[in-house]
Amino acid sequence: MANCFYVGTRNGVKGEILVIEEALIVGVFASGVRMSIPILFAALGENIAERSGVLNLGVEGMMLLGAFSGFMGTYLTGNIVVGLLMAMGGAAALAALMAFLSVSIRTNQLAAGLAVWLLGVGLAALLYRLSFGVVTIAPSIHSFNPVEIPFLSQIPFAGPVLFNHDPMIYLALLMIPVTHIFLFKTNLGLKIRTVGENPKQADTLGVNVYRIRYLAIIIGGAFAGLGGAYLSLVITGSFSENITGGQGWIALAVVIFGRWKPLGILIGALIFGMVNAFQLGLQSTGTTIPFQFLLMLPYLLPIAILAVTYKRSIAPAALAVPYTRGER
Amino acid sequence: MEQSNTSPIVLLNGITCKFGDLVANDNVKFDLIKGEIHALLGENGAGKSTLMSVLYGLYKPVTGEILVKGNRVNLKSPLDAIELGIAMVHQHFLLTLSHTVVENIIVGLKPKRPVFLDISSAEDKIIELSKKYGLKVDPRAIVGNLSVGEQQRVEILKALYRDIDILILDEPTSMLTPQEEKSLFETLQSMVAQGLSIIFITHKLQEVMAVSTRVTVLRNGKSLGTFRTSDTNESSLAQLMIGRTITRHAEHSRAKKSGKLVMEIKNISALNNSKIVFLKDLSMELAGGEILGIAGVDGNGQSELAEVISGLRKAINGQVIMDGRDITNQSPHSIRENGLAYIPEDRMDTGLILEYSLAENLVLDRYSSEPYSGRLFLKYSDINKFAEKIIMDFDIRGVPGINSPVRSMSGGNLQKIVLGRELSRNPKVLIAHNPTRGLDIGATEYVHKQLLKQADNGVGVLLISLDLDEILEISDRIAVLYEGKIMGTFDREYANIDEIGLLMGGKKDTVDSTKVIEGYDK
Amino acid sequence: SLANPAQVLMPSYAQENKPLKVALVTDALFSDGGWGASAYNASQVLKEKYGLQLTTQENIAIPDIEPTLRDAADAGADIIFAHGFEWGDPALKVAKDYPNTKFVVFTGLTNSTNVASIFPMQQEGSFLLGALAGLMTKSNSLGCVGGKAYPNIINIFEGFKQGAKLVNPNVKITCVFIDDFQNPAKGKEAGLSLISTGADFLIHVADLSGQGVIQAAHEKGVYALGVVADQNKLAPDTVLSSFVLDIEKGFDESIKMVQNGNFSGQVYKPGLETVKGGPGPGIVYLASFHSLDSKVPADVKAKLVQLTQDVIDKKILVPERHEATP
Amino acid sequence: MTSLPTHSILINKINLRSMVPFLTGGLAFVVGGIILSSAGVDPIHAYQIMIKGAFGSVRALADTLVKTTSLLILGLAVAVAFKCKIWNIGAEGQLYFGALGGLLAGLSFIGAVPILAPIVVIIAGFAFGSLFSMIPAALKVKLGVNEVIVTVLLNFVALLFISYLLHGPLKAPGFLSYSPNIFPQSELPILLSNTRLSAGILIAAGSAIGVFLLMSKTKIGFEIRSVGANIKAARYSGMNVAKSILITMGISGGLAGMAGAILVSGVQHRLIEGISPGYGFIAVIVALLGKQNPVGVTIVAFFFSALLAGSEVMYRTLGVPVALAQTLQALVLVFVLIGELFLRWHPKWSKG
Ligand SMILES: Nc1ncnc2c1ncn2[C@@H]1O[C@H](COP(=O)(O)OP(=O)(O)OP(=O)(O)O)[C@@H](O)[C@H]1O
Ligand SMILES: Nc1ncnc2c1ncn2[C@@H]1O[C@H](COP(=O)(O)OP(=O)(O)OP(=O)(O)O)[C@@H](O)[C@H]1O
Ligand SMILES: [Mg+2]
Ligand SMILES: [Mg+2]
Repeated sequence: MANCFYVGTRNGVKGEILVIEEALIVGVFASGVRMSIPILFAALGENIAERSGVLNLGVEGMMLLGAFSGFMGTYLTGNIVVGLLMAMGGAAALAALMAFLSVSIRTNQLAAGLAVWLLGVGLAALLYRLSFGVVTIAPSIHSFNPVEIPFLSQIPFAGPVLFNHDPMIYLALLMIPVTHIFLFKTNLGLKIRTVGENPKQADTLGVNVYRIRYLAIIIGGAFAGLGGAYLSLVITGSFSENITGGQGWIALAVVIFGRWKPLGILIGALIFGMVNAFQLGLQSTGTTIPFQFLLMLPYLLPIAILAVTYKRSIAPAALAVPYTRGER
Repeated sequence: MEQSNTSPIVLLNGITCKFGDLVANDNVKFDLIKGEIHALLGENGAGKSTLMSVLYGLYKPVTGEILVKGNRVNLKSPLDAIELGIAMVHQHFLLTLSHTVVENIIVGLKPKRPVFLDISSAEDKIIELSKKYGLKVDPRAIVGNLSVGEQQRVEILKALYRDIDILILDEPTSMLTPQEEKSLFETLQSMVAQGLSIIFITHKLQEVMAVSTRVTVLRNGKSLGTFRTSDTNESSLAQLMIGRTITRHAEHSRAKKSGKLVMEIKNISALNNSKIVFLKDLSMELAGGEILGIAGVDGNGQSELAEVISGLRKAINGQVIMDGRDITNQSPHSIRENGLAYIPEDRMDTGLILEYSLAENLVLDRYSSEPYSGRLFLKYSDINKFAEKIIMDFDIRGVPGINSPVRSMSGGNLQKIVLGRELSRNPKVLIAHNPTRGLDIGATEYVHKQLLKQADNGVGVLLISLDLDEILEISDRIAVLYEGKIMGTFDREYANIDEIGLLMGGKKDTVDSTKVIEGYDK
Repeated sequence: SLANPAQVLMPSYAQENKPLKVALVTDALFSDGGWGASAYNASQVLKEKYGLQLTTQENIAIPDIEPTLRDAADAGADIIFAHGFEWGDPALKVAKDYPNTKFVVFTGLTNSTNVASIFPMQQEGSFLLGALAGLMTKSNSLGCVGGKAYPNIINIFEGFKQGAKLVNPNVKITCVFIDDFQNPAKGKEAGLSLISTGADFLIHVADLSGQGVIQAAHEKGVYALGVVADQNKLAPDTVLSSFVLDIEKGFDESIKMVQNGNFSGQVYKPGLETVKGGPGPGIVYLASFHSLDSKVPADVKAKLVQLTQDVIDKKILVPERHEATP
Repeated sequence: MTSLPTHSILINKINLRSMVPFLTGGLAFVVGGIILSSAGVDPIHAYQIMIKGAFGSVRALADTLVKTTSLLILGLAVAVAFKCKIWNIGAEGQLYFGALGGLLAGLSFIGAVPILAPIVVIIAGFAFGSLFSMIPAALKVKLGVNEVIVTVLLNFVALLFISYLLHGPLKAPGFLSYSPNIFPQSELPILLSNTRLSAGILIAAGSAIGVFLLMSKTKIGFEIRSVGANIKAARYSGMNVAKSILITMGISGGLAGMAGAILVSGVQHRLIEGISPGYGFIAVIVALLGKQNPVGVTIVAFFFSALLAGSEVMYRTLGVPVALAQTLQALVLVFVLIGELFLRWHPKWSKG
C-alpha cells in the first residue's frame, strides 16, 4: 500500500505501530459522505419548516415513514423513482398532519412534533408488518449503482470520496444551492422567511400565513421522506423498523448547528457523517478504546463545536410560536 | 358638524365591533374625502385602531357596512384591502428586522416575475419613491440597523409601493424627534398633493391642529362627530376626547434645589447588543431633589445608559457611583438594594410579567425579603395586603379578578403598577425611561405628578424620554444624548427647543456655547 | 428432585390429549430475519406438528419482561419459551409463583425446578466458520460486526478467532460493534469500513443490522458468513455459509419432555451437530454452501468435516470464554 | 374594590372544557378499531382486553401504577423545566444517570443499612441526574447554547456510557451484561405482594405535591416561574436568572434521575440496558398535555400509563404486532391534541 500513517503505539506496547492504509482513509471519507446524506436531506427540509416558524420534532417519524413508503413503492413497481416519489408523499402526508396540529389547531409544536414522531414510527412498522408478515429473509429491492463521474472520479483521494457514489448523493448536494436559492432568491422563499420572522407583518401584507406554513412543513416532510428513502432504497435496499436509528433527531440538531443556512447545514451533516465513519474506521483498525466511547463521538463533537462557536442565536423570531390573526 | 358635498372615497357606516363582551366600536360612522388628511382622535382604548383594522380587513365588524370608492365591499383579509388601494402603517411597526428594506417592502406583492425575486427593479422603484416623497432610506440596509425614524419611512414606503390611494397611519409620531416629526408632516402634505387620502390616528391635539383637514373624535368606542379642523380648537377637542375639562398642570415652579449628589457617572463606556461600543466615555452627575431630563433621538444610547446604571448591562470602562458607593457592574439586585428605582422603557416587555397577578407583579423586586416571605415560603397574606395598599395609594383601576393576569389591564393602569412598585421602594435615585409612552393625557399627568413628588422628597430623578415636551415640562436640567455621548447640558431656563433639536441631531458647533453648561452647578 | 410417580407412569398430557398451551415471548422482533424470525418459524412448525395452542409476543421492552411472563403464565401456558438471555432471572422469579408452568430460556443460564435453559454452544459453530474463512482468505484479514458487545456475541467471535487462527496463524481478525441490532445502514457502513482495511470475510452477529453487513460484502465482492439462521438467501453469491441454530430441535425436545412428564430444570448446553436433525443432542450445525459449493476446495471441505468431528468428540475444545481477547 | 388579587396558583380550574381532550382521545379508539379490524382483530374484544389489562385486576392496576411512577416523576421533571422555558428533552439520559447513581448507592455499604438504604439510593439518583443536567444548564447559562439540541444529543451519550459500564467496569461476574444486584436492603419495599408496585409510587405522589408547593408557594418557585414567564422582567427586577436556570435544571434532572433510581431500587434491582423504554420522551408529552401543572401531569401520567399497559397486554394477548399498539398510542395522542381545537373554537362553552 502506498501510504502509511504512523498513528501511535497500540495497546501501550512499544514499537507496535498501528498503520492506517490509504484505502481505509478513502473509505472513511466516502462513508462519511454517505452517512451524512440522510441527515442532510432531512435537515434541509426541516430548515424550510423552521424558516416558516414551525419547529417540527417529528422528523424521525417522517423519515421512517418515508423509508417505508419509498421501499414499498419500489418493491411494488420495481421502479426506484416511483419509490422516491412515494417516500416524499408518505412523509409529506405525515407532515400535513403536523401542519394541521400546529398551524390550524395551534397546539404546542413540541407536543405535535412528538405525536407525529410516534405516529410515524408506529405506522411505518405496522404497515410493513401488515404488508409482509413475519419473514426470515427481509424482502429487498435492487438499488442504485454508483455513478462514477468521468474524469472527476479519477482524481486521487477526492475522486473516490466525492465522485463515485449513487445518484442520490449528487441530488442531495444539488439541494444545497437549490434550497438556498429557494429561500433567499424566490418570492415564495421571502414569504416563508417573513412568516417565520414576523407573521403579523406577512398577514397584513396579504400573505396567507397558514397556507405558507402548511406548504413549508409539507416541503420539509418531503425532504425528510427522501432522507428516509436514502436509507431503505439506496444504502440497504430493504426496510427495517428502526432503519433511521435516531438520524431525525440529529437532523434537528444540524439545523440549529447550521444556523438555519443550507451551507451551514451541509457542514453540520458532514461532521456527523464523518465522525461516525471515523469511529467505525477506528474500530476497524482494532483500537482498544471501548467502542461506546467512539460511538459517543458523533454526539459529543457537535456539542463541543457549539460550545466553542455559539454566538447569539439567530433563530427565526417566530419559531415555535403559533400564529393567530388578531392576537397581539 | 360638517357635511361635505364631495362623495367620500371611504365610508364606514354603523360599524360595531366587539371583543367578547367589550364593545370596541359602537355604531361608528366615518368618512374620508379624497385628498384630505383626516385625523382620528381619541384616548387610549377609544377604539381608533380597531376601527381602522376593520377598514384594513383585519377584524370583521358585527354590523355595519364599508364603502370604498362608492362600492360596498366585503373585506375578508388585508389582501382585499390592499387590492382596493388601502394601506396601513401600524402603531407597532410590522417589519422583519433581520431582512433588508427591499425585502420588507416587496414581500407579499403580486410578483412580476413568477418565481424569482426581482430585487434590482424593486430597488429602483424604492429609490424613485424616496425621491418623490422625500423619504430617504437605503434599500439594501438591514432594517434592524435603522433608526426608528428610518423604520417608519420603510413602513410608509411599504404602503406607497403598493400604488395606494388611501393610507392609514396609526400614531405615527410617538417615537420621532421634532425634526423627524416635521419632515413626516411635510411628506404627508406632499402625498396629499399627489392625490392620496390619509387617515391619521393620534391622541395628540397639536398634531391634529398641525396636519389635519378634518378630525373625527372617538370616545369609548362611539364617534362624537367629525369637524373641519379650522373650525375647532385644541381645548374643545380635548374636552370632547376626554369628556371633561383638563387642567393641564401649570409649569411647576420649584426652586432649584441643590441637594447633595446622589449619583455620579464617570467616563462610562458600554457595548450595545451588537457588541459595538455605544456609550462612549459618558459622564454626568445627578443631585438629590432634581429632575435631570435626557433628551435624544431613539437609539442614541438611552437604553444602554439606563441598563448600565441598573446593572443590566456591563460597563467596559468607567464608574457609576450611587449615594457614595461604587455600584459599577454590580448585580441589578444589589444596585436596587442600594437605592435605585427604575421605570423601564417597556412596561409590557420588561416592567411586568403579564401572566402574573397584580400582587405578584408588585413584589417582583422584594418577594424574597420580609415580610413578603419567610426562609422558604412566600407569605401571600402579606403580599396581598401590600397590593391592597398600592392599589389605594396609586389609584389603580380595572384590576381583574383574583389570580387573574394583569394582561388585560389598560396601559395607564399597567404603568401605575410599575410606579407603585418602584416608588414604594423609597429610592435615592429614580430612572424613568419613557414613563408616559402610549399613555393618555390623564395618565401622563398622573405620572408627571408622581415624578415631581419624588423630586420634592429629595430623590434624584433621571428622566430619559423621547418626548421633548415632557422633558421641557418637568426637568430641572436637560442633557442631550447623541451617539452615546452627552452633547450638552442646559439649565431649564436657558433651554431652547431649536438648540436642543440641533444637538439631538449631533450638530454641536452651531449652538451658542455660552448657554451650554457642562456638569452640575453646585 | 423426586418426580411424582403417578406422572411418570401416566404423563398427564398424553393421557388427556388436549392441546398443549405454549407461549413464545421475546424482546427481539420476529421480522429481524434471524434470531427472532428463527424462533418464530420454529414455533410455527411445532404448532403444526403437535397441534399446539400457541401465542407469540415480540419486541417486549426490558422492563416489561416480568409482567409479560406473568401474563403468559396467568393465561395458562404449559410451556413458556423465553427467547433471549435477558429472560433468565425474571423467569426464575416468576416461576416460583407458577409451579405448574414450565419455563424454557433460550440462551439463558438459569434453572430451577420448573425453569430450564438451553444454552447452545454457538462458539462451536463460529469456530467452524472461522476455520472456513481462515482457510480461504486471501488477504489474511477477517472482520466481525457485532450488534452489541454482549458476552454471548463476544463468545461467538472468540470461537471464530480460534477456528481461524488454528488453521491460519497469520490471520488478523478485527471486530466492530455498532450498538444497534436493527439498523442495516449502520451495519453496511461498518462492513464497508472493515473491507477497506482489507478484510475479505465478514461475519456478523447483528440481526437486522447484519443484513447491511452482508450487503456491504455483496457490493465489494467479498464473502459474508451468517449466524443463527442460514442466511444464504439474503445474497446467494456472497453468503458462503452460516452456522445455524436448530431452535426447532431445542424447542421440540422441551415439548417432548413436558409431554412425557420428565421435564427437568437444567441448563442444557447442546453443541455442534454434523447436519440438521443429526442424531446427537447438538443443535448447532453448518449450513451448506448452496450455489457457492464449487468455490470451496475439496480439501477445505474435508478439513471442516474433520474439525466438526473433533469438536463433537471433544478433541478440540472451544471454550465458553467470557472476555474478549485483543 | 371588588376583588382582591392574590397569587396565581398552578392549578387551572378543572371544568367541563378540560374533558374535551378525553372525549376526542376516545375518537382515536374508533380509528384504532378500524385498523384493528383490518389486521383481522375484533376491536371490541381487543379493547376489552386493553381495559382489563390496565385496570382489570390488582396486578394489572399495579402494573399501570408502576408505569405511572416513572411517567409522573419524569413528567414533573420536564414540566418544572418547561415552567422556566427550558426545553429539557434530555430526561431519558438524566434517568439513566440517576439509575447509575441509585445503583452505586445500592451496591455500596451504605446501601446495606436498612430503612435508610433506599432513601440513600433515591437521593443518589437525584444527585446523579441533577449533576448530568448541569452540562446543558451550564452551556446555556455560560455560553448561551440552545438546550434542546444539547439535551437531545446527551441522551445518546448517556445510553452509550451506561452501555460501556454494563459491559465493562459494572458488569456482574458471569455471563450477562447486567450490573450486579443491589443489596436487598436497598430495595424499595413492595406495597402489594405478587406485584411490582413498590413504594416508588408514594415517592411519585410526594414529588407531585412537592413540585406543587415548590412552584406555587416558595421563593424559588416564584423565581423559576418569573424567569419562564418573562426573563427580561425577572432580570430587571433583580432576580438571578442564571442561578434560577441552574436550580431549575438541577431539580428537573434530579427528578428524572430519581425516576431512574426508582426503576433500579423498586423494579429491576439492578441496572440493565433498556431499563427505560423511552419514558423520558413520553414524559415531554405528559408534561405538555398536563399543562405543566402537577395535577394535570398526574392525571395525564396515569391515563397514559393505563394506555401503555393496556395496549401492551392487548398485543401480548392477541399476538398482534407491537407496532399496532404503538400506532394506537400515537393516535390517542394526536386526537387529544386535536381536542384542543374545540377548546379554542368554542370559547363560550362554560364560564371559566
Ligand atoms: N385584540 C383584542 N382583543 C380584545 N380586546 C381588544 C383587542 N384589541 C382592542 N381591544 C379592546 O378594544 C378597545 C379599543 O381598542 P383600540 O386598540 O381600538 O383602542 P385605541 O383607540 O386604538 O387605543 P390606543 O390609543 O391605545 O391605541 C379597547 O378597550 C381594548 O381593550
Ligand atoms: N388582545 C387583547 N386582549 C385584551 N385587551 C387588549 C388586547 N389588546 C389590547 N387590549 C387593550 O386595549 C387597550 C389599548 O390597547 P393598546 O394596544 O393600544 O395598548 P396601549 O395601552 O396603548 O399600550 P401601547 O400602545 O403602549 O402598547 C388596553 O386597555 C389593552 O389592555
Ligand atoms: Mg391603537
Ligand atoms: Mg396606544
